Amino acid sequence: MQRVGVFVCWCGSNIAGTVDVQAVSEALKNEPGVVFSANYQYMCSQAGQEMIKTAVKEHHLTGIVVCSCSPRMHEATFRKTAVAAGLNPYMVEIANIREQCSWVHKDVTAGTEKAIILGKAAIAKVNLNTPLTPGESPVTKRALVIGGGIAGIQTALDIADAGFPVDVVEKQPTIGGKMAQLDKTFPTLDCAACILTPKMVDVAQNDKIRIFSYSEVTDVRGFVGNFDVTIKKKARFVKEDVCTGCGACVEKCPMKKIPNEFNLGMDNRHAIYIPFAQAVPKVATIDPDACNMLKNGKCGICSKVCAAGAIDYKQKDEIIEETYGAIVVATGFNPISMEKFDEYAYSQSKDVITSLEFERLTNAAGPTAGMLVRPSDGKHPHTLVFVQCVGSRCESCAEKGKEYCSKICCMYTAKHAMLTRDKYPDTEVYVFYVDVRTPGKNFDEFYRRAVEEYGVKYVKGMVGKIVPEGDKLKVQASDLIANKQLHLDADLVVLAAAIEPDHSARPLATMLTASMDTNDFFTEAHPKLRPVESPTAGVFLSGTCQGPKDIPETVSQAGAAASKVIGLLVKDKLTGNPCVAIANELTCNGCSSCERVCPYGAISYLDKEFRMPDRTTKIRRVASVNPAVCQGCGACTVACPSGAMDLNGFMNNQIMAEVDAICK
Amino acid sequence: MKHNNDLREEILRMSGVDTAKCMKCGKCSATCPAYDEMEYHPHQFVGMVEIGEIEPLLSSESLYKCLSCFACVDRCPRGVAPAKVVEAVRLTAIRRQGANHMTANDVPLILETDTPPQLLVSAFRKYTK
Amino acid sequence: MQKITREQLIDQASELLANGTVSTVLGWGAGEFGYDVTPTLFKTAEEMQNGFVFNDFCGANFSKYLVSKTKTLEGKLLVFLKPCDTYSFNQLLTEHRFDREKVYVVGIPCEGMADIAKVKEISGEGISSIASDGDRIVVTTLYADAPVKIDARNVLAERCIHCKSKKHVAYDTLLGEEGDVVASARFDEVTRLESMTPDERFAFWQNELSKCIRCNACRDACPACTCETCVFDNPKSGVENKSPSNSFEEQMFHIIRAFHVAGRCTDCGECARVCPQNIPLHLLNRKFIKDINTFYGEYQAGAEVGSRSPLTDYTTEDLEPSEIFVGRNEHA
Amino acid sequence: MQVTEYKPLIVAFCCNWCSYAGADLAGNNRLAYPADVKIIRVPCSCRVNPTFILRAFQRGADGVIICGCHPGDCHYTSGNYYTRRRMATLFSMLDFLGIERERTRVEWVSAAEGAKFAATMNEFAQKVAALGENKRLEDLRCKK
Repeated sequence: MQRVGVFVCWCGSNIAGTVDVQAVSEALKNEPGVVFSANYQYMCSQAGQEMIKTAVKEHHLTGIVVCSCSPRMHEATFRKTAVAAGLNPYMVEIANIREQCSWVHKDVTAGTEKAIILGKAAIAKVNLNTPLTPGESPVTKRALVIGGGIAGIQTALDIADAGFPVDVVEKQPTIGGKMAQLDKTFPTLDCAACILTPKMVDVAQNDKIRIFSYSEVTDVRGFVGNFDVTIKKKARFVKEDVCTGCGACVEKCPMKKIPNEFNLGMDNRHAIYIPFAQAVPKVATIDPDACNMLKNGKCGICSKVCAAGAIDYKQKDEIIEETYGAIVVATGFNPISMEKFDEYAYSQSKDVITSLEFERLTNAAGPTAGMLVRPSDGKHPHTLVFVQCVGSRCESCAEKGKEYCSKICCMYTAKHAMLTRDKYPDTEVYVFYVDVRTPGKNFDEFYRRAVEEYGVKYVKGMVGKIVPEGDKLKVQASDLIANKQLHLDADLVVLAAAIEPDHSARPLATMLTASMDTNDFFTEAHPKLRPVESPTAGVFLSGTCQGPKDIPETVSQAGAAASKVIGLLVKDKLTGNPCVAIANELTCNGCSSCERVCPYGAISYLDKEFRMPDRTTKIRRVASVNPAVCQGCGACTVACPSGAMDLNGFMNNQIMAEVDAICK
Repeated sequence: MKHNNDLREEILRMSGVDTAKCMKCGKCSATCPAYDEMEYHPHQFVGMVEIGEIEPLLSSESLYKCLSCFACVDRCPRGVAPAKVVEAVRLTAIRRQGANHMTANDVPLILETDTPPQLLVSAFRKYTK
Repeated sequence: MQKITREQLIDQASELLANGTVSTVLGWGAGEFGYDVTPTLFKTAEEMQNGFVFNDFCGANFSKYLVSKTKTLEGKLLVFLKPCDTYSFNQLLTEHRFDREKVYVVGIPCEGMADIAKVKEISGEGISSIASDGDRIVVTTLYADAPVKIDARNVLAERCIHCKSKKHVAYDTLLGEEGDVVASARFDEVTRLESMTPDERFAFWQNELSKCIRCNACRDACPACTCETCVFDNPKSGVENKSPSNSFEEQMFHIIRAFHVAGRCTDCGECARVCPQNIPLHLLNRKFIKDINTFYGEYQAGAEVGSRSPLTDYTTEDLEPSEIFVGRNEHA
Repeated sequence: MQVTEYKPLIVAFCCNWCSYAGADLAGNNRLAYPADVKIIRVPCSCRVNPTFILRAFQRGADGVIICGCHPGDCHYTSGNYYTRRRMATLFSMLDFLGIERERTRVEWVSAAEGAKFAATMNEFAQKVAALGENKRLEDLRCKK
């Protein structure tokens, strides 16, 4: 039996004005377990807390009930008092007789009556309280960054800078991501390679950072502080530590008609390839689907020309298992497919291209060495039409577009238009827009410069259809301001395709038990106050995996994610919340209902041997809760048909005791 | 400024279109093959119905220039369906005149082997109700 | 009335026993009377010849027995499952209640089982023998001079009249022809109750539940009630009660029982079949099934292994609890 | 106001993060509601087991209301979605048994909605008071 002390607070006149505190403490004196009951002007004051401590000592109290303000206000205070008096902090219950009684009721009789009932409920609960100790778990001081684009790079550099080891997993043969494909960057027009490649080199040279390129995360287990991650390092058939990146193999490879992914298929690469000159790691990779040697054992030229002896046709996928304290998701984005937008003739004409293809077309390291020419005939285009919002803000066409604004298109289209006019003053450049959205430092000024200084023709209206005719593209569009339908003969059309999260994000979210929205963007723990954390503890978000972002925004979020990771990794131990679910192995059926409703993936199952009364043993599947992952919502307790799942601090019998006390 | 709220409500109900969804991109008008024939263009139908300015539409020849090809319905990124708005305004005009311009019996008389069936269907849709 | 014969089942089982595929057969055995067929374990073909029964009273759903039997038996257990039983079988697999590898399922077609209460209504009490003869059931009683012949279709169990599926959703061997999921009017009675006034409904259930003697047969026969320890037997659950001490505890039992199996109940009808008081308990389960289908889309528990029960699932667009009565056809 | 009006007993389960805070806010703003309403704090509305509700009725409650965060705002991301399904099916079942619908309710109250909390409690208490004493849940088995 508990020895309970009841402490009724007057809160000056806040409570005492409507509740007869003397009557309350008198009435509660005779409740089961109560050995001491008193009231005082300000329970939360120094003197009030001393009174509690003294009573605990003098009356050997094992539980405390404070009838006072909301537990949201002073539960923490009184828990500290309990600890100071030598009690477990979870042996304290609060009866909220201020916010939920004296302040909302005017009648003293009714208020007093209710306060007594609320006190009884708290006493009934505290009688069933047990001391709780928060679990502690160690923190592995290493972080994993999934994705090696600018988001992943920046996060990794910042974490490494604080002295923690970081592994970066990138599924392509090189880090760099989408930014490596870009030409210039708005609004300052510095070249992407000039600002990105030094960072890539920093990553490569940082002794705290390991790069797993051409690799994928295949399994994640564990929880915050201790994620056990399996990484598959795909065979690239080149020894990474031996290859010097000289490129002799690439030059001699006879298979040279493989569409080059890095240039979005606008030119070809060899079966053995280095994606681009500044690739990190600068190591060749053999495409197993294209290489003759790997397909049918004939060729082997690359092996012969490699002075370093780096080629290894027998290389196998490598499985790496590592433990991490924190995981940062930086899986990035892709432009959506334009195949389904029949009206824009993307599949019919080579001269209808996406903006990312335009980037490669104008990039000095691109397929045309930066010469802006038509992909179809290599001729210089005179009339260019840029179409914005292709697939963005598309509500009716879920099967081909996206409902959201892709955010970056307005600015890069202004950039493309401006650069075209700058380099080729003989061109006519039209931009068809729905709205021009340019919030951001120096962004609107940039867009206005395109119009005012460079003579880009911005037309308010959408393009309705594009029909290839001869060597022209017949563009039919609206000019809503002039209230005219325009018919243009264009040489090149550039579509500002909506962007979507990378397809690897969805399976990764499942592995991480991190939640996603309907568009497959990762959800943040709080949209305003915790924007770089996922609801799953220890998983952080960086870059466009969380939503469309431009480079400055991505870099700032990457830094923010890094600082959250650092904040976690500096801790030696994590202290949990002891109010977590607990499974009773004896009554658990192992039916998985609880696992299905757990938002955190905190429940797993194990086959456990039980000794039966007849001395036989029986192996049963039973649930086990990871207290470091459980957040204590209690969804599992109701899903459990056998009542085997319960929640510390809010046990079934405690809540029912409260119900009984209130309804008695 | 809402001119004729009752009529507006009726047209919205008849067409089943939510004009508030329109983001004023003009893709409907950009895609319209009858654009140059029309005094008021598809996006204007949506916009004018939205603000209740419907009388000018009712008296405009544009009503009968719409081919009901539904290209605008197909292309609209917001699912607004301008052709259905045009259709509803047209219906309103026809109802006011109190008669159908075409009955099923008229169809065989104008039926020619090389008439595209789609034309007949859309003409029938346009001039009946 | 059954198209499949006792001999066919014995042959199939004997073969599997002989070739070592299975070590034991879970089948129907004779009870005290011809109609109270009892689940029985058979180890040999001979035992089956002597004790195995297959007739129009073999309603028992064996899937639940697999939970305990597979834990103790050596080798594989052969079990005969009717189409409706296979749904329970799958549901139990979904809940990891037994090891699929330890079971060999012989799917058998079912033409519907007879309800002994309905038979007795025609024949009267004192049945001394009962046998199937084609489409008829021949009953001899102590009090009648001549055997009574009853058309088996007239005494079909309620759950069989509203059979939801002739299709086996799980089996290793199938005897006879595979059937289909059939359109049934199983929710009609629920709909009829829904269309009553609350007062009428209250009176209906007051009448029905007042018959309950808390024998727990409904729970004990239910294939969804396989808890290691039932909350009603567990002093720590807070709702423990072996026998009701007041009227409220009685309905609490039935509401909690139905809620515990909601989303997992395959509508096999065992609860109503075994109720000695003939309380239409299946209506409570069907009400949950009907609501789940209406609110969250069609769901048949056990149709496939691993499916997620609608009550452990959600969509962000779900109906609000305040909206469930909107547009319901009834007297308010 | 009727003098003989029945004083009902109402149990309100409030989730710690939104509705309990909403109730506190009602207090801070001194928004009155009947003292018949007694609040039990739970971490999340999904902690409310149907058994608790039946237990409350068994012990003499006249109405039970469950308050949680608005859908989409759950502190635990999805708890209240489960609540929504569980309570919808439970309430429909109680109605099926002939129990008065107005005795049970789910309301989403955010931490900012003190006024909504008070208004909801006033309205709910009024409805339950009009129904009078909870007899049906106790009487279901006893044939008259």
